Amino acid sequence: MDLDFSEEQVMFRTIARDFMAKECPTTLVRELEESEQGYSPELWRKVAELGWLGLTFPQEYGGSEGNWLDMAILYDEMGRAIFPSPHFATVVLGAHAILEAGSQEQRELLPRIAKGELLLTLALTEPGARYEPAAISTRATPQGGDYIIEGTKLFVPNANIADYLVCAARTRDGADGMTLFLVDAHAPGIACTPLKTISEIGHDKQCEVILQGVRVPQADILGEVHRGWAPLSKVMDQATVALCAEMVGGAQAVLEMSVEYSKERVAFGRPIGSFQALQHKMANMLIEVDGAWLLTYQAAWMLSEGIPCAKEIAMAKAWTSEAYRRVTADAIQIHGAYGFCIEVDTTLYYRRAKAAEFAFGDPRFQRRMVAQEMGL
Amino acid sequence: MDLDFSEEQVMFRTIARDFMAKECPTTLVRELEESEQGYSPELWRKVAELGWLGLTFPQEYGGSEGNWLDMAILYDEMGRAIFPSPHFATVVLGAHAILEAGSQEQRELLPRIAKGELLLTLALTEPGARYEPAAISTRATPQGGDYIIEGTKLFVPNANIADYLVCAARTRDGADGMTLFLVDAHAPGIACTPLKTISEIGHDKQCEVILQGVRVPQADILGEVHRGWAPLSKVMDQATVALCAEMVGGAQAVLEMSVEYSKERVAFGRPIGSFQALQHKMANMLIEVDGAWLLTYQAAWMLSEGIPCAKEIAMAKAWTSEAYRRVTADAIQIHGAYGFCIEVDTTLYYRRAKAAEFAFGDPRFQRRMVAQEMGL
Amino acid sequence: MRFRFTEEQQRLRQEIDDYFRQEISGEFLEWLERQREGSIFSPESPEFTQKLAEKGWLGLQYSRGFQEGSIFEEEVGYWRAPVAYHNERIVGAIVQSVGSDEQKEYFLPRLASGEITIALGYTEPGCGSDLAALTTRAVPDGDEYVFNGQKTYSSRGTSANHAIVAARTNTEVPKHKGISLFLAPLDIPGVTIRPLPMMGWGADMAELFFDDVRVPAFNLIGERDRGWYHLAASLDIQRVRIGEVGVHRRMMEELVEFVKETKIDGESLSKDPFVRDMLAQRAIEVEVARLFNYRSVWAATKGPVPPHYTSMGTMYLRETSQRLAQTATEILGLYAPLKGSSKWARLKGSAEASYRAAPGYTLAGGTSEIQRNVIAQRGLGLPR
Amino acid sequence: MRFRFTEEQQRLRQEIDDYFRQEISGEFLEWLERQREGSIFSPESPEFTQKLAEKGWLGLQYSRGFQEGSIFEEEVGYWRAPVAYHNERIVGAIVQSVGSDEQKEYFLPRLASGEITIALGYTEPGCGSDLAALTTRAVPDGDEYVFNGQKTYSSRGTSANHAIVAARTNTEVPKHKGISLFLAPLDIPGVTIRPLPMMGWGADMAELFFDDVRVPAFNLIGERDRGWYHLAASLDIQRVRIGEVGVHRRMMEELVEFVKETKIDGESLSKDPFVRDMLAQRAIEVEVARLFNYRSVWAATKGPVPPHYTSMGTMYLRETSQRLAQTATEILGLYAPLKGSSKWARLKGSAEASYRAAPGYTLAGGTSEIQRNVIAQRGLGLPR
Repeated sequence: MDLDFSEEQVMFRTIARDFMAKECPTTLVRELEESEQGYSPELWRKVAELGWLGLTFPQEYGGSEGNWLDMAILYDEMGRAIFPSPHFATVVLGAHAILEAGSQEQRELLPRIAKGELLLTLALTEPGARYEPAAISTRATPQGGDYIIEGTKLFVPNANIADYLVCAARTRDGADGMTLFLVDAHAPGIACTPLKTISEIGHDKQCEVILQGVRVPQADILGEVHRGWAPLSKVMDQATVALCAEMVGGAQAVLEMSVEYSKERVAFGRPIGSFQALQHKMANMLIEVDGAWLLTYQAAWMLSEGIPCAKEIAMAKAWTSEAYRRVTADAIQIHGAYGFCIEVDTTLYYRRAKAAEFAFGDPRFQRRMVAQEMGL
Repeated sequence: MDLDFSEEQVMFRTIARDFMAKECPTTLVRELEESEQGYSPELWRKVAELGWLGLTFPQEYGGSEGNWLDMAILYDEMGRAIFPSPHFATVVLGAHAILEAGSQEQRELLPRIAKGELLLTLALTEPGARYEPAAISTRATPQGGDYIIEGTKLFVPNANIADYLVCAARTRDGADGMTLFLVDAHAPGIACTPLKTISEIGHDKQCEVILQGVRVPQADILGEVHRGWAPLSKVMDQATVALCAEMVGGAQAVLEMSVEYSKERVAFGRPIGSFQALQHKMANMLIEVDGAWLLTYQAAWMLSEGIPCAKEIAMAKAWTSEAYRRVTADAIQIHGAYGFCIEVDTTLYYRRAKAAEFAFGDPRFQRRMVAQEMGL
Repeated sequence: MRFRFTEEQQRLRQEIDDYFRQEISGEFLEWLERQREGSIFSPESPEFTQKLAEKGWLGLQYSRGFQEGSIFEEEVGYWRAPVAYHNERIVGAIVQSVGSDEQKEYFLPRLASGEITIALGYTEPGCGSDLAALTTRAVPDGDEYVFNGQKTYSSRGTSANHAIVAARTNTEVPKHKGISLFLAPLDIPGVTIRPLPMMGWGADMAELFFDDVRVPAFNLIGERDRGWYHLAASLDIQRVRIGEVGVHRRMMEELVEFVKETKIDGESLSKDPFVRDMLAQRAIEVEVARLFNYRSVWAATKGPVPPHYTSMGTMYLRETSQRLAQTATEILGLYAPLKGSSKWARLKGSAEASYRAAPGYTLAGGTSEIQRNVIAQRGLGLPR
Repeated sequence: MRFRFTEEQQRLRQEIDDYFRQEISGEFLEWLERQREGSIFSPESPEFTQKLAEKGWLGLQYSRGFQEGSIFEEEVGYWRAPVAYHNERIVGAIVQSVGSDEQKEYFLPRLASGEITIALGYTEPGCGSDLAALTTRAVPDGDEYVFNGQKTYSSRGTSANHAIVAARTNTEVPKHKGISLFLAPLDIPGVTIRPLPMMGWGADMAELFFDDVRVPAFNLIGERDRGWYHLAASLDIQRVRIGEVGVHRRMMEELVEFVKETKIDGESLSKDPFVRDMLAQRAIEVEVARLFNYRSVWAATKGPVPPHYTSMGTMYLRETSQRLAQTATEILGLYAPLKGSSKWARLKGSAEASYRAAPGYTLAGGTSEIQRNVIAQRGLGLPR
């Protein structure tokens, strides 16, 4: 057992944290949440320059060959700062789908992604709202040498600004009939409508994407026909770990805010942090947060090492989404009415935690996965 | 809304509480738990003299025509004192099965029960361990004018001292094929073995009862053939309320013990009851206990008024068994290591709560009933 | 013992229920739903309030009793009727118990008619739960008092025309002994109101600034310097939350309806064992919250309500509201975060709105921590 | 970063595992199960302990490191091996860090060989969690100390041949500054041992009475009057609960096995969605408890362990044990209360035994309340 980061990782974390602190104050987060695009092209350029878009890409595609532990560190820091960007949709979902399943030709998009020139997303979920092959009813029907895609995708992150959609569509019936397509987001027949939701920060900004008679050339199939679920599963596993790391950072941040506030705020002649009820609440929060940290970095480490970790990922997501939800609620309770004002940051994290709870499987779903992995 | 007891009820409660305090110290409870019989014939006589066996019987059968609210008050006090007796098995289960379904002739047993001359019990559950018609596989087969009963009953309270068993047996297949029999507990073919369990106080003392070729005359059918489930359901409803009241009394007692102890016990120079962590724990205990009280007495009142209350009873049992379990565990935590010594009374209540949790349906079962009653 | 209402009370409930069912419908209901969008609070309609006042229902707790008043409030909550009553009830109770005859004559009918509406002016930036630490001054000058100071988290601060203000009238004595209560108009010179939006609570809350505000001495309610005690005595009434009991009842009904109607893969959501179990558990908690609050109502009809009754009632109800909001989101899954204005929204977005509003439930009217202190110290007699 | 053990460590685990699998079987296993009946504790077997000592496994944490020692302890817990190590590890660590060379030479091998077995003599009837309030006196007299006083809740008090005793050697100074630690034999004149049975913990606990007991000065461990600080410094080691991590692992395996094998109405219990959900949730908690404890082990290999690491590890693990016991009873339903000796018992009665033992988990070795204080104050820096 060795729970220390390497020196390089510590340095990377420091750079990331400093960058966020300097470039991404929560005033900006609030502005971007209200904006139509939901991200800052200027910040996006800077992030590209730092090499964070190609962090996990092979060198030949303009990447720095980082692993999922590095990615977790980055997401931890982005979560702490509530960094609003299409990084998750573009890199973790879109680019990694190409890395998992893409042809040599398709991979040529990667350097442009790394440079920040292209935005991607994954159009997976539908009104059925589950992360299972059976829940995909969008159809791709061969016509000439092309496919015609028809269907409605829902809860698609950042589709409103994406250049390409990685779109999951059914090419035949049955569990094993799903194909991934790389679709030009501006192709005729695509209508994208942003959804109003509890949190519209970064990848929480979701869209309805309706595809009507969208023509996609055969060359834009990502991976094998009918065999889309296998690479998609890997992408979802990785995305789940990134999401967990992001939640860990957010949870850690609100815990620190609560501790600081309760040391300073005085009531009944004492700092409120000296009251045992609040001390024990914060002790519980630390257990939630440290548990989330350990489970998440364990999963990230296993991903990095190529060790099978479906159970560990499901454990991490189940625990971490509950932890994030509870810790953000507790933080408001500790801050009192002040922490409940919409202009105070605690409310940003609270709303974000609710969005993250359901993304890529809620705790009940994850526990179902855990049970399955336990042989039940 | 009126949550006051009547003057008579207050008086009855006082008498019951004083009697228990005087006649049933916990030293006696521990003795009786270790004894083979599990009850004190001497105390039983006294209870009979007080009229508590016939409390709810019609006057013509030696009863005092009390209602289920009166019964709840009695059980509340018995629970508080952990009164070890076969009252539950004999009166609530046995006698009330006769009252619900018995013929004029069978009811002639009631005066003898009221006088304390006869002990009864209900032989319902089996190794299938559920409170549902389908879980009854003991068979009663007609032979000549009699029935022959074959099967194994499990978790039968106080069967080792009972004179009669009210035995549920299948007379035909399907949900509607259960018949109640009044069986002489000493009839040939009956073998009764007490079970070693976490609590063997009073009706927690359970037995295995094996019936092999037990011959029962037709005249000893209780109610109609095949139609035993309806009266049995009523008996189970009533028994559940009595059990809840008993738990309420026990929970109230351990809460009071905890409050007293924490006022007196000093640590770090202060009574431990002044520490906020313990104050909040006890505040939560009060919510559990008062919630249990309100739900239980509501159900008892509705039973008394003849208002349908399947939902309210299920709610009371679900809440009260969880409350009792948690409150007894909390009481030990508050008492510290002292409260965990087997000679200290907190452990008696703690063990008892676990037995009560599963009797007549555990919380999950009860919530299933609630959901059903909600139209789900 | 009787766990139900008398027949007469049940007739009253039926009458109110029928009235709301008829009135809160059609275009009016649509208007209400538009107004409520994104917030858990019903809007207020002065016209509608006036109608209820004419029916005599706003003053029910004085004319017929606290149980009857509570029945009305439960129905208001259930029907999400556009009428506020909570602050008026608190102030009415204080005027009733410690006001002069002239004050009763002036204020009570106007409170009952909805002519006077009330914001709460208790806490201040430096106080939080430690209310007695307040510093807003009220200095006598002729037959007026001159106010200077700031109030915060004033509920209905943006809409009411009066505020009940706790101000310091004596600085020479211990903090609890120098506070007085005023029923101050808000439309007078020197008062500045700044909205203080809380998450999911709309623009109801405000900060109130008093800058040499002159309030007639007539508006001092009760004894000078005894305001803390008047306030404490009224807490039993303040913390009875029967209206929210009605809100719970409605939410449960809507959730049950929703899971019965909604199918996943052809199977009704109501067949999902976890959905059934969660809803049953919430139903039990809602029932306990209802009983705790009606216990307080019952106690109020007999004399002073034990303080821990209302602390238990408020706190348990509010924590149940939070669990209910969480359960609603769990049932909706990926749909939960959608706001009511979205075409894909389920349950008109009420899960999202409730979840956003939920943290405030255990802050407003006393934090859960303070309530548990009260339960332990006043209810169980544990040492401070 | 590495969340797994090195290959060498894994080989060690495999070796231990193989040994236990082979040795703890057949008649010996049956004997063990008879001994354990009704208690959660494994018996101790001096012969078996001797075998392990010969393999060098009892002193692993000194010979090879804390991670290796922990691997051994996890396997002991998993296999319910009849060997105690916890108190010996604590005392060994204290001797190791503050003992004289002579003391190390005398005590360490005897602790590692199981020749000296240890009871804890810390708390007293008047102390509870406030350990520093202890009043047992140790007065120097020549090259001996004379003990008078009483210890309580002494774990292994009925079976060990020595006790680590905290006694007051100076009454003139503040309470924390006048305590010394002794490693006292228990088979000497003046010592009276009275068993103090705890629910479900068998007869392990005792009260120890000292009546003019004379202990050689050689047995004073560390500096006189600095015992409190020696003890505090050893808490990081005391509170690492890797053995119980192994116990959890075994319980989870047995529960999973049980629900897969058990059918109700022809349907395996493992298909019940609530059973699956509960077991998955417990598995997650068990995993977090494991990680917390191994984090402490890892920290110990680098330097002093942050006190809140071990408080979190102990407390979260123990509360998980309680939930695990509860879950086991919920799965068994009406069968849960049956003791292991009953022919109808399921899981050899382990659910009943664990549930009875469960309250002690969050009392022994520091109550959950004290642990949360430590986490808040030492881990988060909150003011006292």
